[in-house]
Amino acid sequence: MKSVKMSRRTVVAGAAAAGALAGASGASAQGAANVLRVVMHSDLRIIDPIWTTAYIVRNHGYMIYDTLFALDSKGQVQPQMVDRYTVSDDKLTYTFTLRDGLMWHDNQPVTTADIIPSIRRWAARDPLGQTVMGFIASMDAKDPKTFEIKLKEATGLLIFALGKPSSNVPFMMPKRVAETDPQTQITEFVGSGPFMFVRDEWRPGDRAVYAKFQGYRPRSEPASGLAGGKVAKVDRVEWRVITDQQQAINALQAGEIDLIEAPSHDLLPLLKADRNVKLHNWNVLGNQYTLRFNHTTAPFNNPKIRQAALYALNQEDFLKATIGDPEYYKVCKAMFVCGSPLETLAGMEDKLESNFAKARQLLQEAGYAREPVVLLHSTDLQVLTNLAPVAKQLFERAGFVVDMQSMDWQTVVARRVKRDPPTQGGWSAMLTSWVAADILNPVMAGFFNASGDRAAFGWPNDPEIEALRARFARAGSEAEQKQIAEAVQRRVAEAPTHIHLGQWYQPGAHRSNISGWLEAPAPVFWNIEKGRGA
Amino acid sequence: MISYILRRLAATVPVLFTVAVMVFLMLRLTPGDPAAIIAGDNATTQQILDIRTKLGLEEPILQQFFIWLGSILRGDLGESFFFRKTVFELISERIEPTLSLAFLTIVLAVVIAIPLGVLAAYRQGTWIDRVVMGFSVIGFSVPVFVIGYLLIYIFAIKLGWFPVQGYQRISGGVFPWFRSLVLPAFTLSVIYIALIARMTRTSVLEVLSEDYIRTARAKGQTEVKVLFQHALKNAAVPIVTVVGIGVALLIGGVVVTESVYSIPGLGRLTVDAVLARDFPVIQAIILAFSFVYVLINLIVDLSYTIFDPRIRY
Amino acid sequence: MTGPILEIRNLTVQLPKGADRKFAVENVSLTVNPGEIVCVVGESGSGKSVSSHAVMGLLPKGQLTVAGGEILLEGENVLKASANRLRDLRGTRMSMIFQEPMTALNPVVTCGEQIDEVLRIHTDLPATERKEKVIAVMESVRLPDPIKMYDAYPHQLSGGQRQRIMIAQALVLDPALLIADEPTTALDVTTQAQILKLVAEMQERRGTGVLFITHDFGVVAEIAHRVVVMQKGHVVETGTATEVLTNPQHPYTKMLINAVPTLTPPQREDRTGEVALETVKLCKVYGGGGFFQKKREVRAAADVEIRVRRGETLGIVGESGSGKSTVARCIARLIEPTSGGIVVGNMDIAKLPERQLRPHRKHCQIVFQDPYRSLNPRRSVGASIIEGPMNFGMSEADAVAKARDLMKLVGLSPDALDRYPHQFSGGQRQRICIARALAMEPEILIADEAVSALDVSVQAQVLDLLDDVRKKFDLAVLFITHDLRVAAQICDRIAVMQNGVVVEHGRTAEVFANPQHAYTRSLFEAAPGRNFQFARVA
Amino acid sequence: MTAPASSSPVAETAVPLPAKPTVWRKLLRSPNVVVGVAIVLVMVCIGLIAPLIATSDPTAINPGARNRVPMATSTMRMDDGTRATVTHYMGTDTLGRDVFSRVVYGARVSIFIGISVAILSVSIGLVIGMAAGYFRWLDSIIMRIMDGLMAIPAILLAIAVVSLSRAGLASVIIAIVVPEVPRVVRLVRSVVLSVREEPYVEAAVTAGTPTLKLIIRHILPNTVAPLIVQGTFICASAILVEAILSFLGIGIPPDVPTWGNIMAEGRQLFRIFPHNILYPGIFLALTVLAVNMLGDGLRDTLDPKMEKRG
Repeated sequence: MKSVKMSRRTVVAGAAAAGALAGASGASAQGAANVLRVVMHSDLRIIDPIWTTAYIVRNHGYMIYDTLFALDSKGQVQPQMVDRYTVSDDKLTYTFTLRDGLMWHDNQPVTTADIIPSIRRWAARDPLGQTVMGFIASMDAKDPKTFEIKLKEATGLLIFALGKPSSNVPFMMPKRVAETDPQTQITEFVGSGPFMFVRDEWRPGDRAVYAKFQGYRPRSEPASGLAGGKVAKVDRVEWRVITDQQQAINALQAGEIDLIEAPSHDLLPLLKADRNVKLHNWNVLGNQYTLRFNHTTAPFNNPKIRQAALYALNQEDFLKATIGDPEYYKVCKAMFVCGSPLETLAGMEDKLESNFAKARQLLQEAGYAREPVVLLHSTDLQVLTNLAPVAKQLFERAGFVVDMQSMDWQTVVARRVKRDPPTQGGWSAMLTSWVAADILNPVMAGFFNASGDRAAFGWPNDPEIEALRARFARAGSEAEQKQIAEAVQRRVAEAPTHIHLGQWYQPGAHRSNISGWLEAPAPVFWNIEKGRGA
Repeated sequence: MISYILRRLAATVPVLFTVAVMVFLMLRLTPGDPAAIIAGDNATTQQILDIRTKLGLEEPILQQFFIWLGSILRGDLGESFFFRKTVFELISERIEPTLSLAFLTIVLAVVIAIPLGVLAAYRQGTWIDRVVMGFSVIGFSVPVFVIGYLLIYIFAIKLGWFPVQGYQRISGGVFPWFRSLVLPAFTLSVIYIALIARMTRTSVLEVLSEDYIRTARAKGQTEVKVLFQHALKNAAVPIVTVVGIGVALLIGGVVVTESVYSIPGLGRLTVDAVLARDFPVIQAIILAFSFVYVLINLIVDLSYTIFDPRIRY
Repeated sequence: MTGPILEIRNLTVQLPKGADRKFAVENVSLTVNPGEIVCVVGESGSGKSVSSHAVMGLLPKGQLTVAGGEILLEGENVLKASANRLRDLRGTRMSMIFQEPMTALNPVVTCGEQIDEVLRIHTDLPATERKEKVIAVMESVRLPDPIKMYDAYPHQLSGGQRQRIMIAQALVLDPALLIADEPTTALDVTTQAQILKLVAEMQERRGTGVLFITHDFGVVAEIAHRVVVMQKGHVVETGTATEVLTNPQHPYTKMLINAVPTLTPPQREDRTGEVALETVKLCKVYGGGGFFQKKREVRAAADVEIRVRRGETLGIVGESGSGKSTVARCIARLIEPTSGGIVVGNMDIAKLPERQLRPHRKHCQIVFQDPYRSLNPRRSVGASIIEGPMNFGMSEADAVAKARDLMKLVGLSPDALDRYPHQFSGGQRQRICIARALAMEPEILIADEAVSALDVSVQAQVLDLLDDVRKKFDLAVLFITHDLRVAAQICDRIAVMQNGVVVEHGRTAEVFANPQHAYTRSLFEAAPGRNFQFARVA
Repeated sequence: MTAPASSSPVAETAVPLPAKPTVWRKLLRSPNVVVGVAIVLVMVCIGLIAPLIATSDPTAINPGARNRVPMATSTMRMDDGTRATVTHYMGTDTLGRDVFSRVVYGARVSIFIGISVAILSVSIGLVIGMAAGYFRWLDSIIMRIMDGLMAIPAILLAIAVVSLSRAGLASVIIAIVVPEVPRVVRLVRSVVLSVREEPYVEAAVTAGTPTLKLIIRHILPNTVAPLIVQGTFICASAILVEAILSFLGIGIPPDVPTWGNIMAEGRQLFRIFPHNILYPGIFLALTVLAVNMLGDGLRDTLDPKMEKRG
């Protein structure tokens, strides 16, 4: 047994070495062997990562675009395209210098003239971007390599925002592209990232193909998270669409593909049993299930009733029902994610324990008139399908009247932005999942935006939370941020904007001849090597 | 003949028009909002409204219809809401797998089913008959996807004879193309084998009771030749018809089979498009399928003349 | 060679269980000698076809089984022969032609090939020789332009030509025995005459023995050397044609022969009742119009002018496609005439829309040819009879009472009213149809080939019935038929139709005495057994 | 002018005087019918007495007991806090729902869908078909529309219709009915066209029977046999289509147990937990098989061709 392990390890090592050589030389000597065939969690249809927040498009962005700053594996923001930057003593003036050798895929040099419109376009759409924009007085290019951002008042968010790891990521695009109206999709796909998008091989519903960009100049540091040197070690990456989870697994085991971003949890036992396949938890921060209220209509326009829900639910049931294997979920009452700097239990101690008695009592006090909770149930996304039924059962046992309506995810997405009363195609509650990296603090996490009509669907209106978020944006020190975050969480425990239903982890799966998959909030394909055999 | 074809083609116009109207209305009344889907998960209401206007979804329905109809007549199928591609591009790059699958399925079905049917008819009432008919009934009764999974499990996973999924373009060599289609085609053909075998049996049975069969026997003709020279040719018309009808069914079956074997064909394009409310794509595909259907019927009718000299147009 | 070609000894064939009797044929014996035409005569159910099929070994498997006796073909017992041996005999030593040449020929194979097939099966001649042989035999059966006809499909030929093809394919290998199963029944008289002539001629020239199955004594008189009369599966009488036809012994034979209507109509005085029905330039054109190209028009009836008085029977005589039925259906307004007038009483109903037409429908009733399809199988005959009267407001009780009377009138038990059509024989059904028609108390009764589908004996009875009711209710009867004998028997006047036109019109006696029009004459020429005086025995 | 002696010697010898065996006796003689009816009845009974034989609430989820193999046991938290132990004869699904109970209740919905689709499409098709067949002027209009409907592939039409309204029993039934209707219409129409030429219909016309009576008395009955046959086949295919719609994720809401749903949900785990797809699959196949056999049997016995000559 042991000897087997040994021998396999040595094989892999050898393969890795070979791969490394090939990758370094960039030669496609190994031909097909150097093509990485991947099944992503969904199909790439839209390809403007600024225009949409869909995660698949974000992943596409990381393939072909580069960022000014990036989050490393320790959650620290590191310069990426930026070589170095200075901050004036009054913390109001930032001066950035781009590193040498940055090239667009059309072999034009990257200049500050490209950078500034890129930031503007991103900031026009991203919530965090909008907040930060509120602080920015001006952005000016000093010369092709250096540019300067002046703030109205100090904020700790600027650098963090520019290194925002997940949707929407501030990707840098060429000037002509970046100047596209934010409301319109871009039509040209030239980036400066380690891979190039092979447009004429892109067949939506079938495959998207990326080729190594020979002109990419990686940073010298070793790759870490989204930061460090982005060394492409395969010539081609093909995103294959296999809609049927079972079939994706079959294909991986049959060696027809090399890697699955998000295999269904229930099928993991199959993969664990297969010595040619390895599992890899690439997103260490994981994800967070979330229940979103519609604050504009009964019953959830009443904070007490929302709190009753908070008492009625418990994370374990949701996690069991969807993930099942405790190895891949974690009960976590911290809204800003367990294992993150802002982790706290504040206000949540007695909540999320399925305390139906308490819930009933609150409903009574709130004078709940048995208005039905219209619960949107999406039936076609594996990781979400089982959430709504659990919520329904828990709600009902707490005395809610629940009308669960099943539909495909696309319809949910369409329904949840409708503000009509539930009787006329509106809704009361829906369930979704966030990538932990998107919700690390109250400003970036969209669901905390409580600015009423301007807030995301659900439209919470809570001046207190808004005040706290404003303060957070200005907060200088970690400590101050932490203290505000706790305040926010306490407030939410009283008048929930949404309910966090626990953290879960999505291991990826790959053939054992694949190595070098980085741990990061998003799946990235630089640094991945493909050895021979297996 | 020619004028008949012309007349038939002319007759398809109202049909396709009805289809167009029905499909268009159906889609415009669906609750799903493509704009919201395009905008993505964290989009605000305003962003979605902007997109709706961009897609022309804010126009009055009637206007939308005529705009669309106009462009169709100009041969322009419009552009997908999602993919930065024209519907025409999308369909044309998806058509090969579907055609291949359909073609192979029908060939397979015909080759297997007709001899079975004739045999069953000739041995009517014997165990052979019952076995064939039994199989055909079962063929009707098991959902396509179940058959698919079973075949995959046995022939792809356990035996490893065929790939689990995916489609190899014919440009990449006939053998890999064929190999990638064997399982899907067989999965899909089961129901047609059943269908065609039954029809062959019934119509051959009918023919066998005809006088000219007796005449042939009275000439001293052997049974085999009586069956295949006299009976089958006369039984051909209904068989051809059912094969034609089969094609209509086929289109439905393709949808499922393609998603089981993740074959990037029109079937899956349709499902994706419907789930995504990609109106232009759905409309175009359904129209296309309908046109194919009508065309097939015409071809079937014309093929009658080959099998039966009495039929002239 | 000497000795009979075919000898059937005590043949007994069993019927499937549940049939009305145990045996299809029982102890049937008959012989066919070289160069002899033996006619087997009998009505439906007599088992004449069964015997012939038994000879060919073509009895439907499982349904009919030979229970005893032997069939010797040139001394060889075909009942004992193996399947292969039987196949060899068929087409070479014995062959068969059938009633309906349209269905007996494979519609999707050219005529030539179908004859050729026999050669391919039984000889190994090269294609060229085979073709010559086929052409030769086609010529010998008087087919025009055989080379062209070789590649023609059956549906492109006339009924007569098709039957000739059948005969050609039966005789191409000069079999010793030819079995002809009602070969002319489906054909028009004129064609029938030609085919009969051909058969006789062939048989003479080639010395073939012919077993000729028929139900028509006219035909028998035409060609038979010897006659075998069958009834309910038994041979009741055999003898030479002249013996049997002029001096029948067995009562059944006598009955059959008496039932054959004569061709010499009885003298009748003119009817003087008022005119009940009159058509004026009645035309019916099928087809026409068309979307891209003009469809070819068919003038099924052109300027037809007929007049029928109360108490009078007008016969419309003609071959298939002569348009006689079209006229009938126009008058009954089952189809709308293209032009012209139909005066019933003093009212032109030619163009009346259905709504206004309905009250007039009762005046004119029709009896159809096929007794099996003219009664709704799902409704009791009573229901079918009372339907009409009740449509015109008669109470159910009265209607039923009337129905009972009518059943008596047509010679059926009134208690049979609540039985269903399938429980009656063809003749009985025709009677019921007549009762149904009479229930409407019509002035005009149209009989559209009303007796053509019936056996002679039954035919005679129904004809009598029709004549009785005509007298009783002073009906104007329009009698459509293709059978001159029948026409001669009951029609006061006849109108002869050809291709939609009335070519001759006059008192039956006169028309029969000296037909004016060539076509009429040819009809008489063709009538089988016309110059044969059947015995009239009590 | 064809004469009596029909080409088959059998017809000649058998004069149809004895009363023919009643349809019922004929049906009882057909093994297809007997077996088919038997199985269908069993299934219907299962559906009817589902509450009695189900071991637990088919919609009660139990995250603690997901994907249990057949015959496994689990304990359920009742509302009153007590705990009950259940044996899962067919295991549990990904939500810990008892597959056996779901299958048993599924019989209800699936069969209901089958039957109601059959009845609806047949009766709608009958009315339209009659109109088209009897009234020339309506014919062309109706048939054009029917052609249009027919030209749209059934599944696509169904998909579209389901997404038309909120996924639910009603919309699924409609979705399956709509494509079936034109087929029924065509059948009825053809029957009407052929029957209206029958002499006994013409006789009724000359007897001055009013159109409506004519249709009901003389034409309608001829459509019954073929429609019953067609109906059974529609019923069978409806049950299947429901399954396929569920498979494509646009069927009846998943919490409603139908065989299709159970299979569709179970299909992802086909390789590890085949029971999720196996058991409902068997029930479904068996039922459809039975209904199809029934249809075959009915066709062989009720076939109008047999019917015409006594």
